[in-house]
Amino acid sequence: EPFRLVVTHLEPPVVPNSVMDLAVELGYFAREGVDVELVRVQQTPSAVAALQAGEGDMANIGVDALLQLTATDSADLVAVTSPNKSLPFLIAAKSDITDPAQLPGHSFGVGRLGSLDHSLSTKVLAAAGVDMETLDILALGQPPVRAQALAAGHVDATTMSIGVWLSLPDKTGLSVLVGQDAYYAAAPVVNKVNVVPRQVLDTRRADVEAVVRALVTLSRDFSNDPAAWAAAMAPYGGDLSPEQLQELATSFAGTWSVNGGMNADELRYTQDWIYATADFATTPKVTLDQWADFSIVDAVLAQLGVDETGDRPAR
Amino acid sequence: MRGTPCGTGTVPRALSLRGVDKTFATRDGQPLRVLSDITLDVGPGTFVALLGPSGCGKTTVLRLANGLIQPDAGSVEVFGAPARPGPDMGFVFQSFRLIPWATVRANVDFALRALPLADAERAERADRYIAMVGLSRFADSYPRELSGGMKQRVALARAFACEPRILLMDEPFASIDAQTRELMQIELMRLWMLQRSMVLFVTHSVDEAILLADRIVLMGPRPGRIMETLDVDLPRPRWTYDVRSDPRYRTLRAHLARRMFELVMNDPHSEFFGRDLTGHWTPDSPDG
Amino acid sequence: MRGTPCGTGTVPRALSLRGVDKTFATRDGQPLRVLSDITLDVGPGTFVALLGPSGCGKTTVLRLANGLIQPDAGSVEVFGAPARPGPDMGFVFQSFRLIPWATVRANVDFALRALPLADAERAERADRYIAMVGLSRFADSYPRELSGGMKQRVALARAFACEPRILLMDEPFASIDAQTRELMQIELMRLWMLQRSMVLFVTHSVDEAILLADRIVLMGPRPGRIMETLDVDLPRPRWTYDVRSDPRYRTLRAHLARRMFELVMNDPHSEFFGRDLTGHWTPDSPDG
Amino acid sequence: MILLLRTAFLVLLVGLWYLAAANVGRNVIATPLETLDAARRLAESGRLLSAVGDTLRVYLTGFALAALVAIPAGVLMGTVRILGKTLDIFVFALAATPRVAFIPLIIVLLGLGLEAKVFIVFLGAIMPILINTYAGVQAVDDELIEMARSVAASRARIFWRIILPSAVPFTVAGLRIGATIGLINTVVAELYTAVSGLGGLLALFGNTFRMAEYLVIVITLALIGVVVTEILRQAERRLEGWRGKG
Amino acid sequence: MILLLRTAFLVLLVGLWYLAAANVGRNVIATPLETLDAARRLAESGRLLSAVGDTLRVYLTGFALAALVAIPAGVLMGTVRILGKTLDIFVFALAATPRVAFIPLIIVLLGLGLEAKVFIVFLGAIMPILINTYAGVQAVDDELIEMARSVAASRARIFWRIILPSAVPFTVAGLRIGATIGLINTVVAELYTAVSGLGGLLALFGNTFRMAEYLVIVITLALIGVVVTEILRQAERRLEGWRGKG
Ligand SMILES: Nc1ncnc2c1ncn2[C@@H]1O[C@H](COP(=O)(O)OP(=O)(O)OP(=O)(O)O)[C@@H](O)[C@H]1O
Ligand SMILES: Nc1ncnc2c1ncn2[C@@H]1O[C@H](COP(=O)(O)OP(=O)(O)OP(=O)(O)O)[C@@H](O)[C@H]1O
Ligand SMILES: [Mg+2]
Ligand SMILES: [Mg+2]
Repeated sequence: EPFRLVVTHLEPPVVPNSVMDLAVELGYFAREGVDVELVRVQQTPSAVAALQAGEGDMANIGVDALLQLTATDSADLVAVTSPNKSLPFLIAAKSDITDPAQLPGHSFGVGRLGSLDHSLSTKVLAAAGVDMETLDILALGQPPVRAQALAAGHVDATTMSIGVWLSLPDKTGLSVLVGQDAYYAAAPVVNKVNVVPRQVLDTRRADVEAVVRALVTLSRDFSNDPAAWAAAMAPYGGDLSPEQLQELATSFAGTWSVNGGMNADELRYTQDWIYATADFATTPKVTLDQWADFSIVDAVLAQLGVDETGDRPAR
Repeated sequence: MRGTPCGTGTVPRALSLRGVDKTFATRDGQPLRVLSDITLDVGPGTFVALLGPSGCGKTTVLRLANGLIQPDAGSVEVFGAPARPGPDMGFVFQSFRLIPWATVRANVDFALRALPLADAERAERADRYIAMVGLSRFADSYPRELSGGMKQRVALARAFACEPRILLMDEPFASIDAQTRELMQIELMRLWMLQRSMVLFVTHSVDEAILLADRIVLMGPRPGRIMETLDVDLPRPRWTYDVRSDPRYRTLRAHLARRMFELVMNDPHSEFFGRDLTGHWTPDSPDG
Repeated sequence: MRGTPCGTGTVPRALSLRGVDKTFATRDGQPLRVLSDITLDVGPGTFVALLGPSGCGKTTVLRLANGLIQPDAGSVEVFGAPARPGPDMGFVFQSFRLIPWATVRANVDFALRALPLADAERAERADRYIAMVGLSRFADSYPRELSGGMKQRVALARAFACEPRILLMDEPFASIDAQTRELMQIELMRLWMLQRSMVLFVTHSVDEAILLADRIVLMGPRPGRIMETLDVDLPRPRWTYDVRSDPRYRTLRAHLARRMFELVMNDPHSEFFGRDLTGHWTPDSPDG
Repeated sequence: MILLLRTAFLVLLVGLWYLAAANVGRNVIATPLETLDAARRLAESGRLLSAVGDTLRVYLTGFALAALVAIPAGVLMGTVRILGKTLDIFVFALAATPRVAFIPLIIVLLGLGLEAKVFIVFLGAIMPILINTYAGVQAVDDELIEMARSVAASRARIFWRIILPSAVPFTVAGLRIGATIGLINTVVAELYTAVSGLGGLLALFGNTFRMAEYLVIVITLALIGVVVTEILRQAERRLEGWRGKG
Repeated sequence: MILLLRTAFLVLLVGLWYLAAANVGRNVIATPLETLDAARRLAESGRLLSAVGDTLRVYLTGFALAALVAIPAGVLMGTVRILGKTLDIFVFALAATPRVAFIPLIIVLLGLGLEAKVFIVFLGAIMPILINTYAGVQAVDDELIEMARSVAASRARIFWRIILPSAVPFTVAGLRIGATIGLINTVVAELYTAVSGLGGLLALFGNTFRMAEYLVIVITLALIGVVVTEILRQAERRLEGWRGKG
């Protein structure tokens, strides 16, 4: 029986999260003795529903969704690893806005009021000394819609992932206002984790371990040899040239989850931060051990040893 | 025979209406009383003609007899049982009611399906009656490709083909030319004689009524009621001699024409009551 | 008068069909020749009756005359111009063709809209003609609430109300009882005399044709063609004396009945050609 | 009588809902009571009402525009046969293309506001009305048209008194379908352009797994659909009174 | 003749597309040539064909099921009036509720695979067919029904020979609308359950702004819609031949 891994992207994205797809393609899972089948869905809610329907064994979902589900006691899911702790976001704007300080009075696109990207952007802009309240906030929904709206001139700035930014074919009149590094520095939160239902953890523990082991191994290989990632991604880069992919791979240095991506401090910080957002104003409190399980990563690290180049496995 | 005879008489009645009332709801909420206290007993094998001014309720009587609508008061019985549509009753509708998406043959076939016939037998019968009304050449045509009279003949073929024990006919020859009408009358008499069926026949022609019927029922308007019932005591078959020169024929004809004239012109319920007739007009003038 | 008179004659023709052919496409691809070489000239104020067996093409001639369909060959002219529908032509359809979702009044009103009348005048005229056909009580009823004869009278009122110069009437009295029919005939003659309109009148009754027409056109079947044209030389108005005892009437009637008999029974194109008639039958027996 | 049966059926549905809620996980279906509670909360906060207002504005504008364009267009295509035969295949092609596919283009051309949303609703609602009206006009009785021509009725009169009334059952059915699709598209529009109204709330509660609130929105949408189709039924009853079917 | 006019209109459309592509940014519309190129690439890679296959399987199964259920249900509701009057309001309510709202429930009950997708298509396509058939049955000529009763035709014969043929124009229009909505819902299903087929490609190319490929998918969807509605037209031509309208 194959191990079904639910992912919310449709083909390998140009971020480290691609390890899940590439591990299938490059045979890493097979080498660990687990037959992984990728199930592709559009969004986190579909991924959650898939786990509950028994249509998947592990899913890559947003931490905010996991916290909601745990707090309302409506699903028994735990995070076991995070192949890509934070998707690299940036703030793009019209070219005539060259400094965040110019933003007040302009329109700014978010997914919806109170959504994770809204809260992240608030935090990033605050770090740049800009109060989000002084901006004209527009709720625009899906990331591609936000990018379209920016490109069409209907908003002046918005947050998007580096993948969306890179795939925009025509960027005339647009520029990056806050780069991905600055963005992450201002808002160092984990936004996606791989969860499994507790029942799967009990019944297929060996498979879960094998999956995590494969992801960690591949992350280490890419971390050591960025060119390997660029080569593996070549068919999926869209309009990106091999050079650009190579450049990107280099820029991901230090972000690969070489130790399973489970840092208790980061996760706790993330939890506290998410609880400070508007969406969670009335949500019951939870503790880290309710939604995260370190035993899998610990077992994997016991076998593979800890990689000292990054991704500190704090407990 | 269906059911057991009952009612007041001991003789079985083919059709029996007793004290039948019928009122239609109209759109402005005002109920329209259409039939009032209609009582009519017809024995099997009897040919009854129904005569009366336009709108007096003749069609409504036929629909009641077929069990298509129910009376508001009184009873309608066929061979002693409450009237209901069945293959032993045939109805030739005033407005033909052909199925537009069925060919002539399929229209006739549709009616035959209620009979316990084998496929081949049914097909043979449909073709035979289509030939009888002179439409063999048009058996595969659709109703919209037919002339008015041809449509009426399809309706005739459909009813005849069922060879029913009771035939309800609503002005069945109105759209057919005089000669074809005569042919159809002959075919009708043939069928009637052969099968001893009961016929309830609505017509606007006094001549046709006398020529065909054993009994003539004259209806008056608003609400429809039976004014008079007359037996036609002329020898049959009436085709073989010049029936019109028979003095009984002439008396009957004159009487009916005068009564019709009264019903249309002098009855205060008539739509033409008090109509001024410029030009001389005699009540017993021929009916065109 | 519309257009200028033209054609072969110097007298203006109200209606003129010359060498008209008409073929219908049928569903099985076989074309059906319906009219062949119809030539007919009618002067203004003339009353023409069209007589012929069922399905011989009478309705088709009327539709051609109204310009509702176009001939495949030949020409159809009205007052010298190609025929086309207009308020100066009225058509009483064989199948009534009432608008089901319009009341009796609205049905009549619909036809009057093409005339240059003020609203009040139009309403008055509609009501007047509805009264003429005896339906004042039903002016606000919908067609489905009417009997067959009542529907036909609405169709009559609609055509009469337009007071057209040419009236095309397709068996306009077929569904009406004898007395009401007579009343309608009188109204028709009144209108015709008053307005000197031309009437093309399809009927199945030889008597009706002789009673009303100046000229009788006899058509034969398959393809429809004109067999004979007869002038009716009886003094008018024919209501004021017993026209049926006139010897000219008797001769004409017998002739027409014999011709119709031949067309229906002896014409090899007839649907009833060679039909075996059991029972004695005389060609000049009355047409029921 | 009918009311009674309807109520009985409604009770049956709520019963089924209870059962479903009891047997399926809580983050998928809330119980009827939780939903009622959530409805009260949402109503009291005024959030529901303002969302309904936003949604109705978009929905009714788009739907009305669709009806105004689709009915004449359908009649035109049905009467001018050459036009109809040329265009109908493109209409069907357009109808079959997911509206979502046009959203990037719509955003560029109409922005993210009311116009864009109304246009998305319009695009969804127009097709059923157009396709049905077109079919209705083609099914009109030729004999009546011939009668109208014979009394020299103007094109406009034939249109208003013959063609349109005869197509009423088609057009009303088209409006019914259009109304339901228009409402669905309103939600789509509120999700894919600037997020707002009931669609926005649906996304919010769906993404945060607040299923009781989510169901409140779903039921509100269903109720809007019922109200609109009931209004259409009343209109139809008037127009179709002549059939005497009540 | 019609073919010529259609081609002319198509040329006009492509011209407009050129203009639009020239005037709107590259992020939104690719030029016809780029699209053609992308189509060739997609076709050669075999990706388009396999996606079309996936989509068609879901679409045709769901649509066929919808037709099989909706036509009898519509006839039943139209003939058994008490049933129709009780249920129709719920049908309209269900029709007006966005299918998207049911997706979590559908996933839990039917999973992410073929069954769930087919069911979503079924839900979308059933409503127009049902609503139109229901309307068509109510519009049937009472006089014909009376005639059929008078010749003692069985219920089944009245159904097959009177009611159904008389409702054909309604049902075919309903099938047309249902076909288009079914296709749209196929895309929705492919987006919201396990991503696959043309819907999956649409999302992929849309999210990554590969507009030439995106347009290829949009046009493929439109073509599927055209083919299905043309098949329906042929079916209708046979069934409605008696009208003699060609
Ligand atoms: N469905 C109906 N709703 C309301 N009134 C009706 C309905 N059917 C018939 N009527 C009325 O009932 C009366 C009798 O109608 P019916 O058709 O029985 O007359 P009829 O004697 O057959 O007339 P005709 O010789 O003209 O056919 C008429 O006044 C008519 O208006
Ligand atoms: N639309 C049509 N398509 C095909 N054939 C037709 C069409 N209309 C009439 N016909 C045929 O044309 C012939 C003449 O029809 P028409 O209606 O003119 O006859 P008619 O003389 O009026 O007959 P009736 O006295 O029975 O009304 C008939 O054989 C009929 O089948
Ligand atoms: Mg009658
Ligand atoms: Mg005729």
